Amino acid sequence: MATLALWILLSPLLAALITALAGSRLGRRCTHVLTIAGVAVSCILSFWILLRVLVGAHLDAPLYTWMVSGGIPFQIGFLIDPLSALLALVVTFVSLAVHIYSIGYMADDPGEIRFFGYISLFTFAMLLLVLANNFLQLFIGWEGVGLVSYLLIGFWFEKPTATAAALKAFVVNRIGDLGFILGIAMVLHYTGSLTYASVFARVPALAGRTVGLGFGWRVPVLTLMGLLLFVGAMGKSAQIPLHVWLPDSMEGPTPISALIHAATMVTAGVYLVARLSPLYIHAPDALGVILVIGSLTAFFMGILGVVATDIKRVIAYSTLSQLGYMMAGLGASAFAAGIFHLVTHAFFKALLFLAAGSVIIAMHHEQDMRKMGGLRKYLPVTYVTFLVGSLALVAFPGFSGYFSKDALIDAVGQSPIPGAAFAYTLLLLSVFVTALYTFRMLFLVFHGPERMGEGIRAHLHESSWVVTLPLVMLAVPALAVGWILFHPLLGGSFFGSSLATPVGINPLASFAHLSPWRFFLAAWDAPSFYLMLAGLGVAAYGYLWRPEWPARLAARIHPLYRLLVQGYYFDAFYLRLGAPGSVRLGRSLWKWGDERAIDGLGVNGTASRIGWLGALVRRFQTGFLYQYAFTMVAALVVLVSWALVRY
Amino acid sequence: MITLNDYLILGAILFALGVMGLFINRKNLVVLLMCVELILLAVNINFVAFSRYLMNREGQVFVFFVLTVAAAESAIGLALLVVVFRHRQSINVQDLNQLKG
Amino acid sequence: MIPAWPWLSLLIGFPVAGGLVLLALGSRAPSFARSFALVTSIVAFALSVIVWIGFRDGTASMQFVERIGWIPLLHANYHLGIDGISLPFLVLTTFSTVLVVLAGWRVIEYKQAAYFAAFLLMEGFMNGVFAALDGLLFYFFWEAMLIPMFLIIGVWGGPRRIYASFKFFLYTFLGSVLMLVALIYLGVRTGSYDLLAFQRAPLGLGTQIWLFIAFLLAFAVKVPMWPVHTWLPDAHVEAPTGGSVILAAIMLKMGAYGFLRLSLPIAPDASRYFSGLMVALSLVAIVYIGFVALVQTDMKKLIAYSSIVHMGFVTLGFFALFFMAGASAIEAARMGIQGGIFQMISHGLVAAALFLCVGVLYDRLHSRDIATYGGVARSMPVFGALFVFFAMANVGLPGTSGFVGEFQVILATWVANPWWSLLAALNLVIGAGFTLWLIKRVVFGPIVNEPVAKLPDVTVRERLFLFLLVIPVLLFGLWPAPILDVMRASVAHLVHQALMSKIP
Amino acid sequence: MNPADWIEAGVFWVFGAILVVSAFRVITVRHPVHAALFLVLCFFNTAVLWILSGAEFLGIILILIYVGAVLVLLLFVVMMLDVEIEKLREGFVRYAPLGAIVGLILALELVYLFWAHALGFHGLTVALRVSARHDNTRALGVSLYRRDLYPFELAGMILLVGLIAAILLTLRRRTGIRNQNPADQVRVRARDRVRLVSPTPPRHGGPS
Amino acid sequence: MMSMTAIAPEAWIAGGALFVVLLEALRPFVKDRVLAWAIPASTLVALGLAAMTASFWRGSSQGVFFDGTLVVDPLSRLLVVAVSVVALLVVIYSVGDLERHDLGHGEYYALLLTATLGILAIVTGADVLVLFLGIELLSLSLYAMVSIDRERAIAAEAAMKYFFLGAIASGILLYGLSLLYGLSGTLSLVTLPRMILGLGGGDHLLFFFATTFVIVALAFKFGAAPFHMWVPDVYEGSPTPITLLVATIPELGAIALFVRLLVVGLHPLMSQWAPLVLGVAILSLLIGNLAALAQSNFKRLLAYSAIAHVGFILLGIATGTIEGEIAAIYYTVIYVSMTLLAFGLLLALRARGRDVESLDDLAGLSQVHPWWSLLMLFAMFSLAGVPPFIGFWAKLAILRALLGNGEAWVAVLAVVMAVVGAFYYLRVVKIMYFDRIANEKSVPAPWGVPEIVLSVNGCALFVLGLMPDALWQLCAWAVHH
Repeated sequence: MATLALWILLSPLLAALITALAGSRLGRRCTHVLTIAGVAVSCILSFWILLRVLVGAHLDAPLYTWMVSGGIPFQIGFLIDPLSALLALVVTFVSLAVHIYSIGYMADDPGEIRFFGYISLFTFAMLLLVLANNFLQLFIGWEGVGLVSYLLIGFWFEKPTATAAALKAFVVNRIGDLGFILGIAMVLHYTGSLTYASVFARVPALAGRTVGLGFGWRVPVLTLMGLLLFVGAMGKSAQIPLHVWLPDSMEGPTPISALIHAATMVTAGVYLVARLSPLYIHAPDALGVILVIGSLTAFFMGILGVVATDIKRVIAYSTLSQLGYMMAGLGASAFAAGIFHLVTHAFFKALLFLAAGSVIIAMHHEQDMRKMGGLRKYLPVTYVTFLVGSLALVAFPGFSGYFSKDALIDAVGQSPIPGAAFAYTLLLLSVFVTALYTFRMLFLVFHGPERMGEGIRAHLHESSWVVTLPLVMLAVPALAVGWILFHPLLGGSFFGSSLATPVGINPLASFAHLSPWRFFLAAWDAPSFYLMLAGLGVAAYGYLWRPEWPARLAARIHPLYRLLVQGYYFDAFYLRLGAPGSVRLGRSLWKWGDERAIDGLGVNGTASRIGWLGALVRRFQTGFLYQYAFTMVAALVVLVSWALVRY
Repeated sequence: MITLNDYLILGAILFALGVMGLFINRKNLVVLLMCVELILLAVNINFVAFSRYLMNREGQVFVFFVLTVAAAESAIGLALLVVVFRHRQSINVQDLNQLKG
Repeated sequence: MIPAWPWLSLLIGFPVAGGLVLLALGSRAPSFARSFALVTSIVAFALSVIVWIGFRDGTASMQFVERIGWIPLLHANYHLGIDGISLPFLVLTTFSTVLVVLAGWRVIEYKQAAYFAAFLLMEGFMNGVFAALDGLLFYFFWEAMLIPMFLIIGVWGGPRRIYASFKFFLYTFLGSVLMLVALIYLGVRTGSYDLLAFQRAPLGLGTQIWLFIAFLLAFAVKVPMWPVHTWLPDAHVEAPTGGSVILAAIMLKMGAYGFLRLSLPIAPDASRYFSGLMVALSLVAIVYIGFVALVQTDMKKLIAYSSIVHMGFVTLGFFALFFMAGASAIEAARMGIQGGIFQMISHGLVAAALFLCVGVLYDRLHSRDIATYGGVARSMPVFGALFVFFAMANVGLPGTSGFVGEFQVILATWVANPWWSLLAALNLVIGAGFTLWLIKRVVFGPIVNEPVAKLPDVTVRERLFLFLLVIPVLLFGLWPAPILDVMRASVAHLVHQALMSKIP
Repeated sequence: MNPADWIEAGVFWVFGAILVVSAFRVITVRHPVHAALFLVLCFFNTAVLWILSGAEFLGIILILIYVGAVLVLLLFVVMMLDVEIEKLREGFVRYAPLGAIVGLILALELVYLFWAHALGFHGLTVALRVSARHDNTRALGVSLYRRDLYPFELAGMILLVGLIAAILLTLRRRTGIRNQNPADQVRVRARDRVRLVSPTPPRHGGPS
Repeated sequence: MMSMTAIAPEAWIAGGALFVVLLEALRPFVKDRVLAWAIPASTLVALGLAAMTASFWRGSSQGVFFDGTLVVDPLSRLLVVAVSVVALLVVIYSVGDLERHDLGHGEYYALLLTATLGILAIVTGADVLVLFLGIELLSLSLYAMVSIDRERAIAAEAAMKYFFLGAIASGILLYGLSLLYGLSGTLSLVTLPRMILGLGGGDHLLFFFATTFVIVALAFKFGAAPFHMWVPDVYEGSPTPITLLVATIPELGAIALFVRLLVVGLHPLMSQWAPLVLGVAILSLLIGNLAALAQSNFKRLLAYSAIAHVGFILLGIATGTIEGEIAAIYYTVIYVSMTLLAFGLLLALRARGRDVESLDDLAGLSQVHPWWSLLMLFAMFSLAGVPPFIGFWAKLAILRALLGNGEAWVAVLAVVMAVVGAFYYLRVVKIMYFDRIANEKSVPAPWGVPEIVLSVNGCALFVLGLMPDALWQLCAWAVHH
């Protein structure tokens, strides 16, 4: 099975390498075939492995020794268990869909070949991350996906906004990585290993130990470790306050938004926390933080979706919100629910993005929803799939999102983790918000009056099959996957030991014997369903029946509206204070520290002072004989006097 | 009663006068030359006095050589004086300050 | 098994001889001169590879030892030998020289033969520094190296080359002469100049402190550590591309190498005494200089400052070990030092590559100003890709060699003090900031002006030397074990020495 | 104290006093010729003191050779150069008082040294008597030709140097004046008459 | 005839001087061209014979000759050979330039030989009297030589200053010697230490005074601060061949004086003179290096550099140890070889149509005369004390002596001043290599003996730098035995 796993990794990597080295010579077609074949092989193998895992296969083996440092071997290896196998399949499947979709979406882009190289490389890096059996490899993959994300956000590198967004994404992610790498350092320090298995084996022994952070401040080791690692997850999974890069990442091509910034990479943080569940169950404080941050993200980022006008930005905020859900689920120690939502979200969010991409293509790269409307009849396939995605997103009963999200909310409600009640409230409110922005988007784009220009309307038509096929490919799981996976995932039999069961109360316990059908029926009893309906109603009122109403509302609550439009001024804070502050600090250190103090006073100052002394000594040589003689005799007298005194 | 110290003090006074002369009279190169002669004279007085005190002839021999050297030195000094005078039409010490710094 | 030839002497003598031949040749046959230089540098590289092949891992003792009486009066010997710490640097030196020759192939027009001769001489001297086991011999090579570098900056440098060359020479010279005083003191005290004997000699704390200060001045300037780093940006900016490459790849390493060879083993107690200061300076270098790098408008200056940051990691890795406690202290200490050494090697490759990249641009537009460029990726796609690659290595992206050293140092430093680890890890953010901001402004964005639009992409020659660097950067990023294996035993020995008190 | 001592003391004090006074005059008189004459007086007095100390030969050659040759030469040069004395004397000198003070300090220190601190010498009389059998000149001669042969030869070289130097520096080779050299005239060749020279650039810093 | 064997080198040189004078006297009767060839040739022969007899013939005879006035020991053998060889090189380097400026008459050669003889007297003198006569022979010859070019006004000025200061220094020296004589009753360097020890180790105020006077005079002869004032003026004022002479051979004499008179003769008084010498040395280091920074005349720059180097040499003497003595001699020999090269190059460049006095005259030299500028670079880096050149080892020897004597702070000061000094040497290199002068063509001049010797001289700095031991051993041998 190790060979299979290796080939899962290698086939996209090889495709990427060949594309990078020889892509321009191979041509577009060849590149398409090559990369799609690469990821398809990967996908099929992932499926095969998942099947093998279902029958109990398990692999945790090193591939090679990366280095031995300080007596500790750092290895590259695979861990194939239900969690990684499932994620691998999701990644490769979405990636495959996006590959196919991109043939159409990127058809007339000069950088098309480069694009395919990148996404194949991304697939490789993501799989490296997912299949890792140790922190090091996880981190390598982690940074690898970050790199590709950077490259793809800045894919249209001639657009200053795109390169700025790319830079921002990388740097903000790096802030998360800062915590992550410190977390890894801590893990290594306390467990002496970076391999999951041995780390987890030693974790229970660490419970109750504390670490001193100076100034008499001691914190539990596992809490700190968990928090540091979570900082990494916050960066990658765009949790408040490190979320600012994700909306900007929409500067990249839409397939990328679907693949990287919705379905896979941003969920790496969720995967990380889930993967480390054996650690987190011993650090309830850390889980509490995760829970609170996750729910805050879910709620507040969702609200931003309500005011956004760019179709992709709405989906991006929605992604943020959903990531918050996942995190909250994990924080409630309902790890399986978090992963479940990750999986369903991967499908329906990718679907939404791709469908939005289809809209954007049709609209000739117009992304402002205020210039759309009534597209339903021009883009039937897109509309239907988009609708499926939307319903899944708002957790309409029966759609995949329903199963995962409502189960997740349920679990949070039952969680004993501190802060769970607060989180539960926020998550419920988010349901309303989710429905509001989702239907707002749906109505603005596909319903209502046609607000686009005449030139665009004339050319509106459904996209080609390479675009619609992936939509359908994704719509099916968006619809069905909830039914299929609900029981195995939440019932507990699927993940086995790959996700830890919390010590004490298990918030998922009630799902153990719940069938999807029963859960579907239970929708009518849950408050979330009515909140969702309320959202739908408000959206319908504001965007179908009384289109002038939202504007008036916005005018009335102008300060609040501005706050939302500005994304709570996070960006303003970072861009006005963070970045310029660093620049100003750097400049003053440079000009005052380096140039004035060290060079000016120290180096050149010394030099010029020595030069001044030289000139002084030189002036002493006046050229007059009597002065020379005087100096001699005076020196003689001084020496003689000194001798006299000394004697 | 004349002691060695009397001679030495005499020599010391002459030596100091010679040195002082360098500065008091420092404009005229010829007088500078004479001051040097004074210094040498002081030295010679020392040597002769020591020679007598030690009953040792080496001091006198030394004086002999000092006189020889002083003669040669004077010759060269005067010759240089002539050369300088030819260049500057002056033997003023203050005129010798092209080289400095 | 390779024959028992005086390989190290060959490594020193061969390039020097080649340099002398070139000097003698003068300006007679420029095209022959460069071919000759290339062949010489390649042969030297091959020699170093042979040494690598013949090197036995797993022992901390010196290998390829040569020892001939040199100055019997002083009991100084022509004593060469390498261990796992010096071996990688030898190879790095010879490798960099090949690159430098390639980089100067067409670009240098003024006195080409002399240019190559200077580099070959320097190569020999640098090999000498890494191979010397005699204090005087070490110093001899250490200083001799300054002359060609001074000339390289001064003769082939940029507009402010005179200021830069003088600053370079006098700064480093001042540092080194104090080291000389320390070495002579040790020589007088132990009766020989054998570095290994120095390492064994028991010394009181007071003596060690003075020795350490003297060494520190020499090495801190060379590394360079804050606050004696200001020569570096000037030297780098004004030096020709080849000069910058050697400065970054090898010269800076000498200082750190000196810490390993002299400071730590000879004055371990003083090292402990000063370790707080050293760590503080390292952290200042990482954070302070990181911010300074952020605001540079000159590409070379930016990379130069980034070098200081990276060298901060090196010194941090070397000196954090005195603060480690607990069961994993020894392991962490080894990891820190290994990380530091690996960081040096990686930085040697990456900084060299970045300087070569800047050189490629400079050769075309004769400007190092960031504002001159923008949108280079459009006109020079291959170059853009390579530049981004090396920038990523500079950022310390896993999978490139730049990651390995930083990773180990951060991991090891945690054991000493988590807060230091945090400060060091800040470079993840700041480093990414200044490097990628550079990339954003130079490589990406719209094409800013007509000259940039007309830039021709990298030539075959440029491709050659850049790809020559891609290979090790990637290889050692994906599989750093070979280098670490070579040095493991020596590092373990070094840690042992550093932690043992020498106070009699 | 016997009369001989008295005589000796008297001679020493008288001639010593004159010596000091005339030495003082040497450095203070306005005219260099006067200074030279005072210097001659100094030498005469010194010669007397030397003879008193039993160094007859030196005393005599001091007058015969030194005064007779060297100082006369000095006087000769002073008069020959015909310098404007007044110009040399005018103006106040910055270093003069300082120089005088330094000289004074030196004098005081030396006198103090010999007066108070010369422990080994204090109170010792100059004891050597001039005896009839003692021949100062002969003794010196023996010394010079035996023990001090090598220095003597060196002194000869010094005089040679003085000779060469004086000639080198003062002998004018007037290129403008035609000196007949019969030997040259006889041996002259065509290529000696016409020499092709390449112009040398003017040398730095050499006026006149 | 042991004495005659012993004095052979001096005899050759004295004979040479007389012979040259004789030849010069024949000028009206002999063709100029013959003399222009014969006079230097006989000078060279005399010097060569002196060197050879000193190194070979004298080997068999060691001891004291001429009733204790002349000593033949390893030190004198080494220095006699060195002086003769250096004088030989001086002649070889200068001959062309002298010819061009019509200074190459017998007077120059005669005075050069007498100056050499003076140094030999210093080197081999075992008696204070001989030392004094040697000093005077040397000094008087130099006074005359400095103003050998009578057309050169600054030369006359320099000679005048040199003369007066030298005369005062002689007076001071003699006064000190008279006190020494009076105290110890002897002038012989062999008996002097014994006599001083007999007087209770010289713990006497008069000894203080005497040594102070002697040191002042010796420091003057060596050109050490604050008795250095003549050095820059003489270096600058003299015609370059004379500067070459003044800067090289007398240094060998000066070190011999220090060794013979202070280190050996006044050894019991070491505790008294060592601090004085140290003070003078430090002051020389400071003044020499600092003043050199601001110079624009190359010869003047080298003059201040000479003062700084003298400071270094005196540091070795000031330690009072054998080690320091060896180091000082070693340093001096090396310093002289470097100075020879530097001034020799100036002369060679003048031969190539570049009149070099000011530093700016060297601008862009590397483009026009790559080889000469490379050699000049050797000289400069060697003077700065940078390996791989021999100048480094000279400094190392001194530092070693200092540290061996526990004077670490002095060592640190010395190296710091060496760094300051490096600045102006680098400046010379900078002017030659970094400043570019367009439109200047190389003036090809035929390669002759001087050029070859000069090249060997330059390469020797490098080769000796690689193998510094032999010369060092030689110096050690000269002192130890």
